Amino acid sequence: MKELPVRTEGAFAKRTNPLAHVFDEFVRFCRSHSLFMLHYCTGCGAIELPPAMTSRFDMERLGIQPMVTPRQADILLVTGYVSVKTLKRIILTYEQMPAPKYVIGICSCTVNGGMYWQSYATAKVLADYLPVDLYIAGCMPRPEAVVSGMRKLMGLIKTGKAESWKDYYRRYDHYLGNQQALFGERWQTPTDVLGEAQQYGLHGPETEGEHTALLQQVQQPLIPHRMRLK
Amino acid sequence: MTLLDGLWLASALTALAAGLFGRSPSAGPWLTALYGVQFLLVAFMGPLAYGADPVPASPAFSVLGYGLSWQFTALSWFFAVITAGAALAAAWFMSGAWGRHYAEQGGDLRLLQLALALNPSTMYVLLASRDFLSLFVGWELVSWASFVLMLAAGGVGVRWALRYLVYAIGGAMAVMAAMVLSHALTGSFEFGALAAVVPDLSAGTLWSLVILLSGGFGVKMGLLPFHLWQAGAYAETPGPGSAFLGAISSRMGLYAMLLTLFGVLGLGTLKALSIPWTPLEAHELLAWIAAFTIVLPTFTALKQNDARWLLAWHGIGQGGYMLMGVAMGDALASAGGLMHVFNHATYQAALFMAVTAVVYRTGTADLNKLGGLVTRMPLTFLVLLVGIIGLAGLPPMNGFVSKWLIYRALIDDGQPLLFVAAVVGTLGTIVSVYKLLHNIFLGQLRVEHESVREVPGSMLAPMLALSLIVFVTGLAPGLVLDWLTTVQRELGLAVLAPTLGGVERPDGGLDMLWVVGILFAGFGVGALIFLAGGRARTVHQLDNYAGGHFLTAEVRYHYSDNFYAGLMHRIGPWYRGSFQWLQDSVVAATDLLAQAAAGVYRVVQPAAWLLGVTVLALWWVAA
Amino acid sequence: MTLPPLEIVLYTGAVSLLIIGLAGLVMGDNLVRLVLALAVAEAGVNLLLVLSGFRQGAFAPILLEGRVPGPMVDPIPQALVLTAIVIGVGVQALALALVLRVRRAYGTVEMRTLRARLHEDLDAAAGLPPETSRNAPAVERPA
Amino acid sequence: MNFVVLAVALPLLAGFLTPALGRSSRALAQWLGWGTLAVCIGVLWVAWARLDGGTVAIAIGGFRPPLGIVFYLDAVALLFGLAVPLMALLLWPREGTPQQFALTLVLTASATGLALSGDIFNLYVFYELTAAASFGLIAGRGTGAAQGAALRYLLLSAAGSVLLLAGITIVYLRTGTLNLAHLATLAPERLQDPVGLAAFALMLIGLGVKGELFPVNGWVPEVYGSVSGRLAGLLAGLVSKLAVLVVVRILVLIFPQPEAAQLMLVLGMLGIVAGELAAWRARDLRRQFAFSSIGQLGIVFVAFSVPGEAGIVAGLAVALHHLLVKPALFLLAERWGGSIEGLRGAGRGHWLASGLFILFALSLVGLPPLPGFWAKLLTVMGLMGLGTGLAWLGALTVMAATVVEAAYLFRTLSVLLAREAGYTSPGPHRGLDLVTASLAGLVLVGSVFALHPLGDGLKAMAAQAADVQGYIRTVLGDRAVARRGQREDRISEAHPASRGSDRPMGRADRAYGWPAGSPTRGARS
Amino acid sequence: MMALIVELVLMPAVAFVVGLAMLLMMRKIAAKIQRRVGPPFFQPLYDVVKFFGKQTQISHGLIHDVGIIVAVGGYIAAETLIPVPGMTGIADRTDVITLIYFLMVPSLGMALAAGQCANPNASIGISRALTAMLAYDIPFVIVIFGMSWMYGTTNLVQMVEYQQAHGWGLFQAPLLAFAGLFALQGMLGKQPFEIYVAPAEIATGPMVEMGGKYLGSLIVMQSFSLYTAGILYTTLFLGGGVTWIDFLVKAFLVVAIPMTIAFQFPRYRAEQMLGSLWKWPVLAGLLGLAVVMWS
Repeated sequence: MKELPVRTEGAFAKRTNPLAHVFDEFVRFCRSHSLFMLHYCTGCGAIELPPAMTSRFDMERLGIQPMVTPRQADILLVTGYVSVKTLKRIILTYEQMPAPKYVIGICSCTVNGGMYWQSYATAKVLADYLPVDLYIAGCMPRPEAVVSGMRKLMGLIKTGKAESWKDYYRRYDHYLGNQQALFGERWQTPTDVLGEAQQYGLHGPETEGEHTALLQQVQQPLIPHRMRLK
Repeated sequence: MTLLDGLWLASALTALAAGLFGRSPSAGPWLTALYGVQFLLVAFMGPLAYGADPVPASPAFSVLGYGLSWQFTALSWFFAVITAGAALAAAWFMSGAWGRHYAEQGGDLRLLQLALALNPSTMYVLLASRDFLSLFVGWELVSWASFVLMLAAGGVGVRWALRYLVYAIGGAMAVMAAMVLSHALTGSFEFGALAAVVPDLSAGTLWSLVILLSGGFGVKMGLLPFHLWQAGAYAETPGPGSAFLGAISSRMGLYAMLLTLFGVLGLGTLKALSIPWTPLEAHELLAWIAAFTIVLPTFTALKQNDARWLLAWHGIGQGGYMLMGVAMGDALASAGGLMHVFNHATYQAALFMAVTAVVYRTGTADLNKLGGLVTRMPLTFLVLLVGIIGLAGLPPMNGFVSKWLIYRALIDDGQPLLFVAAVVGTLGTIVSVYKLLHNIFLGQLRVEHESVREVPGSMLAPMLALSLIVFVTGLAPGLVLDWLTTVQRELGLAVLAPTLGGVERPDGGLDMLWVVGILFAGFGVGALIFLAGGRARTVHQLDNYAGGHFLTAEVRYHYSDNFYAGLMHRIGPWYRGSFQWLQDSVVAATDLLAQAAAGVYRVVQPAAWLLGVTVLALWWVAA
Repeated sequence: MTLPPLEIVLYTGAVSLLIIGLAGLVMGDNLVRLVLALAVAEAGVNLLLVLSGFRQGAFAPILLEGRVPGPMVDPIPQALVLTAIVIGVGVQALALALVLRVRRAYGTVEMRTLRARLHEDLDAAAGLPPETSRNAPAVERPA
Repeated sequence: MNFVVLAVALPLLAGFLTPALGRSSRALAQWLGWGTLAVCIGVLWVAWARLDGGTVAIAIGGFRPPLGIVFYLDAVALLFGLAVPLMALLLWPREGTPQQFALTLVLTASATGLALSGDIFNLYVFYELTAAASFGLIAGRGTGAAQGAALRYLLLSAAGSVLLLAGITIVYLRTGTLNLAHLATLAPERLQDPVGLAAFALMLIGLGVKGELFPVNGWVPEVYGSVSGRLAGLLAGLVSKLAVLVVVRILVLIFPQPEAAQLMLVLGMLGIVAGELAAWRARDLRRQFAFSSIGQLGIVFVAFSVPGEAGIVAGLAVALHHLLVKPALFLLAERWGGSIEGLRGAGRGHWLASGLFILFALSLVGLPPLPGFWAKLLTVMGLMGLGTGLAWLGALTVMAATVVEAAYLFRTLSVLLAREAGYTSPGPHRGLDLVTASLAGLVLVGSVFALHPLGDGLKAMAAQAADVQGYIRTVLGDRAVARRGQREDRISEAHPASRGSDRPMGRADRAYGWPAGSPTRGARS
Repeated sequence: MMALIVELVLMPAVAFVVGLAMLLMMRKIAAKIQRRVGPPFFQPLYDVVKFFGKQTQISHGLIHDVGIIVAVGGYIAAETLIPVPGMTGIADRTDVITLIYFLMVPSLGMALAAGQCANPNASIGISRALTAMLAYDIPFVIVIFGMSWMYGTTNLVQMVEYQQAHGWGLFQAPLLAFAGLFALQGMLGKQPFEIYVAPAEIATGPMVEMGGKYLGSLIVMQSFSLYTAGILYTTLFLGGGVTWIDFLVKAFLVVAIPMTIAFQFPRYRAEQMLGSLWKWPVLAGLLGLAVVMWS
């Protein structure tokens, strides 16, 4: 009952409608069967995706479709090694995706840096910076592995276990700390993560800390333009 | 002292007051009140629109043995009510903050007020004319009054005003030729005298009259190929002035055409005049000119990068719909054409005001230097939105009704090409006005415009009032169509039988009450669907997908220049200044001739000319 | 219409003088010569005028006491010609005076130069650069 | 009524006195001039009052016409006669020398004579005298440009005089008389042939030099560009009109052939085109007005070329309008010298001058109800009433010229009133200039309120001027009228279409109008 | 009156269901042509539910929301103007010209929404979408004119009656029917005329900033548009429907044709799109018009 996704958690407690459960199940089912992925082709793993999508393996029969903007996507596929510069973009893109959102790391490079272990310019462990739901290891993983990973993710979603996006809000300070360590103190993204955390009721004890304090010092907050008559 | 005298007096008083006190911005509200009096006086003449007897003017002159007399009829009233309304709105708009701002910017407020006041007062004279002489007098007065208004801003406007002047005088001369021709035929300047001899006239004479009258009045309407002056002249006039000019000024041409071509010669005559070796008749020729006037200026508007120019070009194009409707001449089409005059006046004035409001706040009308203002000037945005929906002729605004009437008539008459031209014009308008809206109000808000505020009430009120009229007459077009039946009767056209919502016909009518109802029901269902989703979180404009790039306020992230690149790639070369070329070559030819003329006076031996001309004269005499 | 041979000669001569004078006026360049050409033309036309009253074999129109010796020539043209000659001489004198003045002002007695200097002067008085941009119209073309 | 001669004699006399008087006192000379002009005005005014719409012929020196020299007084003659001293007074060369006063007086005398004279040769004499006086006035300014312009003008004008004299000679050869009235009786018989026409052509071109007829108006820009605004106004406004008046007299009385009018129409049209277009390109105000005056005179010629009363009404209207407006404009241009481009903002601050300019420009372009409009309307109506192709072309030319006129006049105005000030003014307009121009403006505006009586007056005047019979009757008595009447009858039997003012004219007339056996063809004295 | 309100509620409901089915058909056709299995039967439903069930809904301001509502609402209003078996009340009160205009409303709504997103990709997309509208509407209005002229009415109900009495428009004016089909291809925004979406270049153009219920609404809109296009063509050329079964069969067939064509084509550039839509269908339309008007 806890993870009913369409409402914020605070709202769920008040719900008394018994059908709500059915409804939420239905929504989760739909969600798992309609996965739009943003394949962020950072490295060689990207080459395995076209066969996975086209006639041989046809991911569309699972309801999985490629999408081109983070706004439309549910899954962020990071397909290979992540250089520091790329990571900034990945984080920006991730934060722009609407929740619930899932991150899949493909290839060994996203797991531990892989063959770029010794590279000074490469982020080694993706999960340090983003909450990764699923790794598909391999160098590179075959389309079968990708499809299999996807099915696994679908299962996780259906059962409500793919919740790592909440983790990003709950432990934002941790992720931000790692990001700041890599990108410097003046790092900021346009998305107001703290505000979103408040809004979704995911603002936990670890959401804020020294890193967010630093962020609040340096960042220029982007307050949306509201319509005003005066 | 009839109501018409009162109207003239009131408008003259307004002009006088504007001339005396116009310099002070605080005179604005008082002048607006005077315009209100004018409007009321016109409104009191309202029974005209429901078939009351014409209202004569007391003064009547006689010059060189020819009488001049004036009176208001339903046709005059219909145009007068638009004039009075437009003038009132324009005066209201400039009565407060805008006028002060204009004066502070170094503008000559007195001149502007005076020029604006002169326009309606001369128009009332023109609208009341009932013979060729008074028509011409009124015509010239109106031309010069708008010239003064165009001059008011100085700067670039002067160039355009001068260009306008050349065109206007040319047109006036054509009218004069027609008038004198009519005099040569009948020995008098009375409309009735000409109407009486029309059946006996040869086709050649009739053609001369038709061409001279439609050409002369067409200049004012900006009919092709006499349209090149209008956009610049209207656009470069100070805001409220351009709102007034754009709303009604060029429609005086239509009025005069209605009065002479349709009132005097008669639609029957035009229909009987066929063009040799073609299946076309005179009224169809007019409709074709109108069709080209719709299409070319509309697509020229598409190319504009200045909001005022864009609107002004559309003003020319929309004139084509009016003429097309009137020229087709059946009940539906003429009602549509006439109603478009009203509709166009309402939304065009609102649009020009909205753009002026933007200029007032941002200092520019350059479509490449604006953007995102919707959050800062939402009411102005609303006005502009209503206006462009009207201009594009989409439901539920009033522009849709008039266009529907014209389209329906074109289908009835079996005029596929005109129909397509009209629709192409509408499509071009939609495409073009979206650019206007998008480049000003949507997209990225520039840093320098973050502190922009909504315009003050004195400017908002007339705009909103006009928008309301645009919507209400769209919802219940019968209000206006009722007037037009009287006008149609006066002009001897087929008479429409309107309902409150439009027209009832078994084979496809129009009931705007239903149309609007269905549309809003659709929106309601759409809203239900939309609202089924959760609450949305508004984000800053820079929280935006840019292929992963980080956006900053310094980055210009608004697609505005060459907005329809693909379209222009295809059709741009089709109409690259062909009429400009025509105009330029006429000017160049004149210039060449002028050089030759000046050369005559630079000759070393002027006696050579003497000898030459003597020999020539003697030779001619001997021959 | 037939004219006596003498009159033909005289008329032809007069008209020729007129034409010669006018042609000289057109073709000449020297101002003095132009004045002379003018004098020739005037002479021609005066001759023409006086010829109009001419009758072959007639007497001068002098009224003698009681005696009319025969047909008289028409006296009116003679009176007119007298006036015309006077006027012509006056104008020529004025012209010559002006030639002198012009020579003093511009130092030339050539029509071509006079025209050039005169137009330069006029342009200068009008604040225009001398003949450099004659193709540019005033202000801007009212296109 | 013989006292009218004083209007010519007095200024002539005073003109000869003035230089002598001026030697001792310039002021006295000036006062003498003013006094003389005032007396002239008085004389002509009394004549106008006594005449009361009638016509009178005055035989000078007691010889009866056709032998004696006559002054013919009708409304038109007196109106222009009255205009001469009036304008001379208004445009008096205030800063001039006594010699210039004298020349002005002589000009006044001769111009009055030009307006009143009823004898061709006398006209020639007055014409030459006017010319001589104006040469003197032009050259009197003393600058090289003025002298050069005067010389060039003189040569042209003298050549024109030669042609005029030649024309007169032909007329005399054919008719044996020079009295206009007598000529009018004889003309139908003796001058209705190519030779007569040739005489007219020669006279037209000869008189056209002063009347700014195309193309013999090469002097106009040079002279007007080099003399003072007052003199330019006098020449453009008055002298040119008088030359035209003479042409019209000759045309109406002696040469009613359609071809004669046609010649005038064609040359007038060309004049309009050339003048207006040249004005369009002109780059300084003075010469712009000069060219514009060529154009306006072209319109005058075109208007007068319409046969009959309609043409005279129109021509008079245009001529009088121009007479009023152009001198005033020249006065305004006095302080706005230099190139037009350099006048940016010059009109700002001088609102009276600018306002007058606007008024005159509007009237010239023809904004109803200003008089210029009615004049133009009458012209176009007259032309289009004829219905021939050439007349249509003429009407079109007049109307097209209006467009060009509006273009350049208002372009100039826009420069004068431009916001950006880059112009250093040589000072405001002289008070007197402004007063004079304002006077013209007042008359212009006033005439708007008196359009009806003015129109009637013009019509009556034109009727009188077009009345050939009346002219003959006044000068020669009733018998002569009867004679001419008989002749006309004969002619109209032979060629019914040749007379009458409202018939169309065209090449067809010329081609078929004069059968070889016509009794008028070979008529000679 | 009551009946009309019922129609107003029922027709969108039917349209929604049928539209989603058409959407599925579209994807299935694409899959079959590409020798894939394609999505499961309820895939469109899953997508819609997922989008509406998103936790985060990103809005760029009021106009963003309003634009979407107008876009969806415009098509809903438009499809109620077309008579379907048993429900002709609303269609009888309006006519085909109003319908053309209603069909332009969604474009404007979408344009408003996309414009407010402040994303240049969206603006470029909209500029191309409006260009596309300019392209396909010209042959479309020629067709509308021709059919109105032929049937002697602009009332769609009467058009259906005429066809049921005198035979289908398809057989009476085949050239116009061809032009209409061509225009349909553009109207549905499918290949080769889908330059305004162009995912690879401008990131799906107008939709670039749309996620959650915004994109969900647009999917709904697309289903409405498929339905509208299908039944409009059916009404104009295929004699409408006597019963729902034959009506829907025709409508699905109509939609299937452009879909089948679409997935065999690459994408045209904007000017190529204009060129092809202004050349062949206009030519065919004008010829058809000539045949209709002079026979």
